[in-house]
Amino acid sequence: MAQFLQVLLSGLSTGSIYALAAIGFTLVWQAAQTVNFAQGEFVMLPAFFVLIGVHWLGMPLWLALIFGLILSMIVLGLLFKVLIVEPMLPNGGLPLIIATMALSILLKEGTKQFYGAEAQPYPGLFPQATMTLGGAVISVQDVMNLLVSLAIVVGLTLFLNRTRTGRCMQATAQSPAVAEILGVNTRRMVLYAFLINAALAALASFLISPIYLAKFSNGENLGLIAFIAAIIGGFNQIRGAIAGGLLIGVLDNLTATYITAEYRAAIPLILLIAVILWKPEGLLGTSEGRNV
Amino acid sequence: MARFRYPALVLLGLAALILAPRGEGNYIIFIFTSWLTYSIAAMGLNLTLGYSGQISLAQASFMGIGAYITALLTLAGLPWIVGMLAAVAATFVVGLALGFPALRVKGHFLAFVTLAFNTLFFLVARNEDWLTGGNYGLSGMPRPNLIFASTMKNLPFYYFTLGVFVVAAALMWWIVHSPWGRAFKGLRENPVRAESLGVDTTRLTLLAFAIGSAYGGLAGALVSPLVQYIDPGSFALGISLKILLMVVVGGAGYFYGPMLGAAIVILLPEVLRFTEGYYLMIYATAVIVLMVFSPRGLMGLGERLWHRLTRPARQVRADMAGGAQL
Amino acid sequence: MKFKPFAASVAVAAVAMFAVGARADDVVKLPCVCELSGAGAVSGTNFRDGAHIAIDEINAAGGILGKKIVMTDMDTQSDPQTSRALVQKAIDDGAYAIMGTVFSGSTIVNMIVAQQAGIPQFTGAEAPNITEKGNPYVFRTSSSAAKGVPALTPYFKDTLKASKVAVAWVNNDFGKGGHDVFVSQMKDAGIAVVADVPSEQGQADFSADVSKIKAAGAQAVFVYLNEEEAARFLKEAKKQGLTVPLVGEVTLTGQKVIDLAEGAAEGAYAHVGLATSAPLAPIQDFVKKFHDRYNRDTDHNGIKGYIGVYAVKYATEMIGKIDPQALADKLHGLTLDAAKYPGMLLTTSWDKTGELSRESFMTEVKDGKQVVIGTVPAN
Amino acid sequence: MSRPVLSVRNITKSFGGIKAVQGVSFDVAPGEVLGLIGPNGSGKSTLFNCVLGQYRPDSGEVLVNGRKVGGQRACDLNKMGVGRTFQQLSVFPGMSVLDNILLAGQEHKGSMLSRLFGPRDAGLTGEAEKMIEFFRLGHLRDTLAGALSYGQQKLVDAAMAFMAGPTLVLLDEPAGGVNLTMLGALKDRLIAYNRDHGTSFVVIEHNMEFVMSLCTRIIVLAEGRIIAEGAPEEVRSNQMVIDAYLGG
Repeated sequence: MAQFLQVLLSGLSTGSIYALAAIGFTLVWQAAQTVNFAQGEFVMLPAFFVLIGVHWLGMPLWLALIFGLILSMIVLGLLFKVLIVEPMLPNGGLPLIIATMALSILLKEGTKQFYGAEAQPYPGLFPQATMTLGGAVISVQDVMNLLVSLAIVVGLTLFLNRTRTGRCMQATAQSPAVAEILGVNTRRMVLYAFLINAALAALASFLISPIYLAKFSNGENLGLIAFIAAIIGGFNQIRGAIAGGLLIGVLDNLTATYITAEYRAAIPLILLIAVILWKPEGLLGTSEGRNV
Repeated sequence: MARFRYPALVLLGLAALILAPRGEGNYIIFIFTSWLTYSIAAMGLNLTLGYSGQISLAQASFMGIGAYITALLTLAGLPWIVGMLAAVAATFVVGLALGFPALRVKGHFLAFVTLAFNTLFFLVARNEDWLTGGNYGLSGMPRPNLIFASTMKNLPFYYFTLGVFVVAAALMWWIVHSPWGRAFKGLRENPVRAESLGVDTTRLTLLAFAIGSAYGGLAGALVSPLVQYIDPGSFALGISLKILLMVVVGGAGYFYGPMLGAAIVILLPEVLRFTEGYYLMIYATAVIVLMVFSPRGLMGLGERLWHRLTRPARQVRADMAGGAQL
Repeated sequence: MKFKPFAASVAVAAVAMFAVGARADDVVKLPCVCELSGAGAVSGTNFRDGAHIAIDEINAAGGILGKKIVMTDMDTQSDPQTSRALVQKAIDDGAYAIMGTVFSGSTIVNMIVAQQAGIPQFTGAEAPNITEKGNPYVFRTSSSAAKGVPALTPYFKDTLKASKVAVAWVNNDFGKGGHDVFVSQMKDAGIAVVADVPSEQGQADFSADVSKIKAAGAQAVFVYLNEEEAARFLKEAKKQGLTVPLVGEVTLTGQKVIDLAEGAAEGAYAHVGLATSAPLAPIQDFVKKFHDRYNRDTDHNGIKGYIGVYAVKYATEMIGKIDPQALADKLHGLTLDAAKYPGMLLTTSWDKTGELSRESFMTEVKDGKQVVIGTVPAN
Repeated sequence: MSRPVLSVRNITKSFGGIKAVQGVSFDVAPGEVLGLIGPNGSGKSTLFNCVLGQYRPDSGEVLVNGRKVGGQRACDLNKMGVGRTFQQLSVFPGMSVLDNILLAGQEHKGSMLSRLFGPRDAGLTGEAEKMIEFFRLGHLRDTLAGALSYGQQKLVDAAMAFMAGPTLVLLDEPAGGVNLTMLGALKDRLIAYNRDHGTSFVVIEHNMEFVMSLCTRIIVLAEGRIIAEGAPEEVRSNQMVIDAYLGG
């Protein structure tokens, strides 16, 4: 039982970070029908911005985090939209998929060239203390990861549902043409989606890098898991993405503990195929936003 | 004269392929052989993606299935041709099965299903070491022994691969220029309309996957004796993305697109080698720029440039026509 | 500013090409085929940089038999098929011997090419099967897992007196190699492996792995993971309060792992064939040289590249001519005494299969440093 | 009288609580051009989709040349001799006009396997060229369909529907969005085709002028029922029809 609780709680903590990456992915998908194959690298890179702030520019950690967040929003939000997505939207889906794949190579190789190929220790945001709960050991970091992620999701949901800007963003996502007629500045709303995605990726990066360690190749796994989480949960739903992320985090650990470690990576994939074939709107998704 | 120009160009290209490795070192010959092999795999994906509009991120896994089958059979002492036929048949059947999701979902969702399939293949190849050798892979596959020559040396193996390539390309040419090719394009352009005109889009979608996958299997059957070592990592998702890149960079839906794309993807690292660690960055940037300016790849770019070169004459006529009306 | 290194490398490449073209006969070509990008980039880059230090030293002292050594760097992108093509290219370009590759999966492929051409190859790979194929041209620059892991058996059996052990390994060719040797060693020693836990390369969450080991009641754990994964494993083990001895081979007590694990590596043990922390003057001199030149610390791969180049120099000067076949013949059964041949750093011998043997160390992490706690004699 | 090409018998179809079509019956004789009109929401589209086998009616049946429709895939229905056009533009934009027309005919030639090994045009070039000429598109034979004007694409769409020699063609708003000049050309060609080949048409259309001059008989639907039926001039003067359209 203690073991079950242990892997469950750890899975929730890791899953909450997957969820952050998955939510950003979902937002960009809704705003611009863009499947971002570089999403993993978007989570890898901000940690390096922080390291640059700390080690090269001599900033204190809090300032470096802000620096990393802003730089992420500029590079991964604004520039990504203006330089890559926008010029390519008229060309249809496939070229954009290819371009984001190329972007992922570019970000990975660029990080390696300019910061180095080795994994870097990354400062944790929370004390390394642990506590015991029903025989399971949980670290403060685990708990805080989960809480921060949930807080971000709740905040984002409130923003999207309760503020004018948030509702305009949702309208834009559902029907850009109608939103345009209603006087919504859709271009700006799409930009917001990209900025929020970049910010979420940065936060995911800050939370996961103390565990994952900062390394140029970190995005390879993360990006894939973000996709899977987003699709399993529901492509058009924020709560779907968080459910998908948590589910994968937990499922991965339970599989490895009780069923098979060799095939632990297979379970999310099989789930992914099953969901796409039998419930493409996702486990929590609603069918009207489905785009098959 | 014009009707002889195309066959003449093809013959010229063939002659170039025959003469290319003359006097070259082993490395260049290996690169050429590798290019031919990947061209076959990319040609298959081009049928699925470029002609029929069904995205697949699993082409490397079909190469893998083909390579493992060929390796196991040739290591068991059977001739290469048997391994190759088994590989093509097996990948045809598996491709047919992978086509079923395409009947339900399209676009990005299909991309993810095929992506998942590729990774599952990797996991099976790695974990089932009683069959596949697991992480250690399989090695020491014999190269095919032809009646007139052994292909143990690199140059004969190049010509052997070239022979297979020419046959595969000719078959593909036949398919895409037959009524099937027209129906595949119809499936890509407007599946609903195609169905209403009597095109059995279900069967066609499955066939697009099956034939495309069989080409992947054929390429795998060549990789096995070429590298004489296969392991799961050689057929991981990254390789599928590489083949996809070949097709799109070359020009999806153009017959010569995948060959051009494979040449770029395989040869560019050689050309850019002097830039050391920067070449992947240069390469990635080039791909992004290409996708912005010519989403139809290099063939599309070439076509546009060709039109621009030949258009001035037409433009003059159009202007004159306008003037006459005024 | 960003593009300065680029411009510089273009210039260097151009000069190098010119130099090679101009005086092809006056130089000894020792191409380095290794992992400069992709998953193996860290190891490959250290291997190459270590080799370059040796080359510059040797060239400054007059080269090999009066000829300068030229090393071309060839990037395999950590891909076996590319590595095979590059070894072919290196041979086509007239390589005297080949340095690399570091990845076992690549070496197992490309060594066939070097074998066919009869060119000696100095690999940094540690998988046991490389020297089990009867290839007379492949030579190790560090001993294989097949030699390293058995050195740990007495430690588990006699020092720790364990009857139940666990093994945590990364499920790729590197990890599988170590795992297989370890499991068969434990079987021979009569020790039960109660938890056999493979993990994925790049895995983030090791809670399942550690909890399984904890639940199985192992008295000691053999950790055979890459550096980042080892660090994550150690952190998780510390978190879950896994207090049994954690024992590794080579990586577990490396400085990189110590830095990454942020204190969680304290008390970990490892057998290290080539420790950058070995308390021996030649090794410490090398580590300092490396740091001074590249402004970063090397791992044991830097030493591998360094001694590989020196092995070529010493053996070639013994045979007195540039002859790949003679070089390979000479190296089999050769022992190079570090006292007489300082470039080897440690006394090193090769057997008939190209397997290497030299003194090795038991190390422990104390106060955030790798400390040698014992020496294992050459075997 | 010969067997009707299309027989709609007592079709009822509802969605949720809304009855879209209620007990509609009619026949289409060989060579007849039937217009199906009615205000928005009158059930035209639902009826159309029942005939095409896209919807399964709650009760009643549809017979094409005496064979029951329902559950077939669109391609099989096409092989039963039913051609159709679409409300939206429905050509293959990246293929030449000739290839569009060839594709429309080739699936009716031989088996799938024989098509692979047979001639590249499935032996249809002559026939296709005749069809292209018939629709006055000869000068555009090798132009990509996507590069044609809207009206020209409508002509290609119609030509494709005829290429397999169907006995019944369903035209879904053929006049929608077509300019006046083109509209005349389209009507002229449709009438000519009907005269030459005796193919039956069922036309759904909003453009009264177009329907009245094209059709030989008209059925008016309102609220899922047939409220009037007859020759164009009869329907035109029927008070119920006028009321239905004016919302009376």
